[in-house]
Order: sequence, then structure tokens, then C-alpha cells
Amino acid sequence: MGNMTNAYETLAVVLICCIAVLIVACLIRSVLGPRVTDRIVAVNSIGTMTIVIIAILSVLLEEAYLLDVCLIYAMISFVAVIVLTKIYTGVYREEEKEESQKEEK
Amino acid sequence: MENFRLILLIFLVLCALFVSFSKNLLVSVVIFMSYSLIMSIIWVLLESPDLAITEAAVGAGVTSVLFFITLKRIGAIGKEHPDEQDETTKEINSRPAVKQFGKFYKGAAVTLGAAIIFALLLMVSNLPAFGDADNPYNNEVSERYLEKSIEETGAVNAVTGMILDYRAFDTFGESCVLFIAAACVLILLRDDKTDTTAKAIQDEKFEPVSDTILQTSAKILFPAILMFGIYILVNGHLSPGGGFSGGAIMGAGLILHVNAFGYKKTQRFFNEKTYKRVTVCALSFYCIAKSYSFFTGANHLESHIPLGNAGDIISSGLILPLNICVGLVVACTMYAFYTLFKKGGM
Amino acid sequence: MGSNLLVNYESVTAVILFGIGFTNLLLQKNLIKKIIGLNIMDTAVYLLLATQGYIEGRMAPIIVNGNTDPSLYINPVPSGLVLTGIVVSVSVSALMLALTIRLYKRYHTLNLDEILRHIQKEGH
Amino acid sequence: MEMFRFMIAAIFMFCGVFCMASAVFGMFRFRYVLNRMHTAATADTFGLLLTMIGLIIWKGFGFEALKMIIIVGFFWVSGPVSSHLIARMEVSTNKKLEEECEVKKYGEL
Repeated sequence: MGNMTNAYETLAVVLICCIAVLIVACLIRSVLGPRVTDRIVAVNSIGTMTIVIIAILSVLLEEAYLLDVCLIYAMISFVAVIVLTKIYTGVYREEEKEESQKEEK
Repeated sequence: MENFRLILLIFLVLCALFVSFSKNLLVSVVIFMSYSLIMSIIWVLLESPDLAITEAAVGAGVTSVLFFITLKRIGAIGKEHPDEQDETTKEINSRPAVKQFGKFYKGAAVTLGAAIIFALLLMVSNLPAFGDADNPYNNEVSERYLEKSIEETGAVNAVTGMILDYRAFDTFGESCVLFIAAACVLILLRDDKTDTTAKAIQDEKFEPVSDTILQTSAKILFPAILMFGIYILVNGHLSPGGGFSGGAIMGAGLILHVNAFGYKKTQRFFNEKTYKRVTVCALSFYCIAKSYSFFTGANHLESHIPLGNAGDIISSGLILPLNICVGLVVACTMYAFYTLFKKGGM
Repeated sequence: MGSNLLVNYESVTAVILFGIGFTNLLLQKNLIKKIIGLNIMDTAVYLLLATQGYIEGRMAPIIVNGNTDPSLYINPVPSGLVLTGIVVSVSVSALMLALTIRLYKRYHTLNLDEILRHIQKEGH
Repeated sequence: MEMFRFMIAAIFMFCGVFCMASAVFGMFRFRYVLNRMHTAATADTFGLLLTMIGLIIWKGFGFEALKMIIIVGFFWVSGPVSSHLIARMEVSTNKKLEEECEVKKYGEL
């Protein structure tokens, strides 16, 4: 394992840099995205890529407890997606109800 | 490794700029969520996993959810341009004097910001280089903490030992800050309708439509999230985490449960009464555990609870119960924030 | 003008983020944008604090199998400080958001100038 | 033996990162959000799995590998559910859905 460490290290650093570039691309996608759903999808994939980066870092820096951070991110992005979709559909449904009431009047 | 840090830092500055220049509120909130995601990676790179976990659970999770609900309550989600000006402001803004002052004000604000950045950059250039061992902060205080933390507090994680044993009052003050914030939000946002019919209609409106896919997955995930929150909470003194992040994860689990199963089912095991009881008992236990010596007159440094050997869970004396109290307070506060913002009642 | 400006990236980013957050606070009229600006300033200050505690090539302050030689670990004092700060800044922004909701309920606008004008008109 | 293990781990991780890169490329390539979401979901489930397998091979089986398997398991349960919720939100809030994709009524399936 000794002589391979610098090989593993370069591999890990190269991979992290690629994923970091992908995250910046996702950010641009989330800024450009015309509709709200594009933005949610982009931020969701930023969350997944953060998880992969932290997993690689936890193996690179030999600290096992960083994997807790990854699992927390998986939960938090799941809860945030649920809350956002429920809120957005709720707002939309209320608007439709107002319009239908206006038409009845 | 340097260029990786550089990419992330540039990403942070980009996020901050996009947030300030984007017109739509929802866009800035969603981008702010990815801002705190990347912030957590930087805490991991700076070798402080406690901050990474707390930022992930408390910063990225709960703050973005609260921002979303505020946008809903304000109705900024539906309309495209929420901050339209009414006719008086348009009339006032169109006056030449006001327009001229507006330009001057913008210029003055930007120059002031640039002056602050320049002054602080001057300061930063004289700071010791990044990460060299003999910078003045690395003095005997931190060495004292590191050397003595296992003997005196029994906590393997020096940061948790510092927070819950050397500086227990500060964390007690912080839990009180959380409690006061929840109390203020309760006062501000609680719409207690006196007549029960309106309340029934209100509850009916907020009951989420039952969605079988979400419910079946919530049946699997809710216990997993709670179990993971308890795991982070219980060995806060062994691995990074502890009261705040464990509590925030349990709060997020409760929010998932409310969204999937609705308020009626959640009220069966967590309503306003249990919220009040849990927070008050946890805070008073914390207060008594750490301040009984005021009355007994002794100096309160050593608690007579045995420290146990350093590795296992039931060790480090009083830190574990205090961690559990802080975790309970944080979990109840995060859930209270969510329900008060969304429905105005538990 | 010291020489370390180009070495410590994190402190430079923290300062720039602080400046952005501050100008955001000054220029934005919308209340929610001001709260986001304040959050950016918060994280900038915490980034600056935690960067001072970092020491190259040392581990996180979790005592590994008992050897408490301080030259193995980074400085735990700033991360203890910032941990409290993150939680307090969450509760502060929750309180601010609650106040914004109440302001919107009363004045139906988020534009701070209009709110102030309404208040003056009502003579509070 | 070490080189062989390094090669396998490197291959797995590169495939994982390639999968994510293709997902991000897909998100830029497609115009409508449902197609974008289709590619993003592959990054979530498949890219994560491949990278985690590479890390497990690198780290060797132990406590960390167990945590990684838990992460992948959690993601394989919560990923499709969040994609479902986003897709349903998009379909229910987009009035001009017909322009983007061909919508069949329930009867005609």
C-alpha cells in the first residue's frame, strides 16, 4: 500500500477537480434554467456531487467520520426536495382555485 | 489540492454574486442552498468535521426550508416579479432629485463596499500564511485543550469536550437562544383562532394530500433518519456531530414525517404539549446539571460522575446527557420553526 | 503590503464574501435579499475564523488512540467558536423571516422604503 | 497485486465520474426539463454507485465500506421518490405541457 499512496492521491485529486468543475457547470445550469424545476434538478445534482466529493475526501484524508456528512447530505437534499415540491404544487393549486372561483362569479 | 480549493472558493464567490444579482427570489434562495452545500466541503477541507456536519444539517437543511416557506407565505413563488412598486413609490422615484440621489447612493454604497474589501485585504495580506504551524493562534491555550481534554472531560472529540464541558454555560446560553427564537416565532406567527370551526377548516386546508409513493418511502426512511440522528447525537463526544447536528437531523426527520403522513398522524406523538414539555425539561435539566454548585457553594469544576474509559459511548461523565438535552431542544425547535412558518400552529 | 495575500486563499474569499454581503445589505430593497446578504456575511466571518485554526498536514482534533501530543492536531479553539455561531445565525435568520412574514401581512409589500413610508404615514 | 487493485478502483471511479459528466452534459443538451431530469437521475443513482464501489475497493472492506453501502442504499430508495415528486410537480404546474411532450389521456393508454 505504501508506494501506491501518491498514485491514489493523484487519482483522487484529479477526480475531485473534475467533479468540482461539474458542480460549477451545474450551478450555471441552475442559474440559466428557465423554470423552477430546472433549478431544483440542478441543485439536487449539485447535492449528489457534493456527496461524492466528500466520500472521496474522506477516503483520501483517512477520516472515516466524514461519511456521516455524506449521509446527512443525502437526507437533507431528500427532505428539501419534498418540502419544495409540496410548497410549489400547493401554491399552484391555490392559484387555480382562485381562478376557478373568479370564473364562477 | 490547491487548485481544488481554488475552484470551490471561486464557486462560492460566483454563488454570492448570482444571488445578489438575480431578480427572482426563488432563484436566489435555491442558489443560496447550493452555496451552503459547498461551504460544508470547505469545512471538510479545513479539517474541522464538526463544522461540516453542523453546517450540513443546520445550515443547508433547515435554513433553506425556512426560506422556501417564507416565500410561499409571502406569495413570491407564484408571481414572477414579487417586488413591484405601487404608484406612490413610482411617482416618488420618478422625481429628478430622488433619481439623482439614488444614483449617488448606489455609487456611495459600492465604493464603501470596495473600501471595506480593500482595507480587509490589506489586513489579510499581513496575516500569517495559511496553515503554517507557528502562527500566534497556535499557542499554549490550544495545546492545553488538546493535552488535557481526555483526562478532564473524557471526550475523545476535543471540540465537543470544549463545548460541553469547558464552556458548558456558553452552550447553555446558545440552547436558550434557540428556545427564545422558537418562543418569538411562536408569538409572531401563531394564528390561534378562537372558534373551533375556523380551526377545523384551517387544519383541513393544511393536511397534505396523501401520496402513496411518498408514504411508502417515508415508512422506510423516517426510522432510518431518526436512527441516524440518534447515532450522531449519542456519540457526539466520540466522533464529530453531537447535540446540534443530531437534533437538526431528527428535526428534518420530523419534517419528512409531517409532509408524508400529515399533521393529524404527527400530532399523535408530537403536538404542542409535548413540544413545550420536552424543551422545558431538557433546558432545566441542563441548567440544574451545570449550576447546582451555585447553591452548594462549591467551585463546580469537577462533576462526580465517573469519566469511564475514553473510547466507549457511556464515557465522559456529563457530556452525554447534556448532548441529549441539546439535541432534544434543537430537534423540537427546528420542527417548531417548520410548523409555525407553514401552518401557524403545531 | 505583506506577502501572504496570494497564499491564504480562504481569507481572501472570506473578505470578498463579506464585502459582497455588506453591499448586498445596503443596495437590496427587498427584505429577503437583505436576510440572504446577512447570511453570506455570517458565513464569511466564520470562514475567516476557522481558517486561522487550520495547520497544514495535521489531523482533525479527535484524539486518535490516546496520544494527546498537540503537534498532531489542528487548533480546536476556532472550530468550537464557529460551531456555536452557525447555530445562532440559524435562529437569528428564522426570527428575521418570521418578522418579514408579519410585515408582509400588514403592509403587503417587501420593499423597505414603502414600509417605512407607510409607518410614517400612520405616525407610529 | 497492489497495481491490479489500483487499476480496478481507478476504472470504477472514472466510470462513475464519466457517468456524472454525461449527466451534466445531458442537462445542458436537452431543452425540456423532464428530459434533463431523466439524465440527472442517472448521475444520482448510477454514478454514485460506481464511485462508491471504486472507493470500497480502494479502502478495503471495513467500517467505512459499510457506511458507503448505507449511503448508496439510502440513495437508491430516496432518489426515485424525489424524481417522482419533481416530475409530478412539473406536470401539474406546466400549463403548456402539450407543446413539450406528447401527453396521452388516461383512457387512450
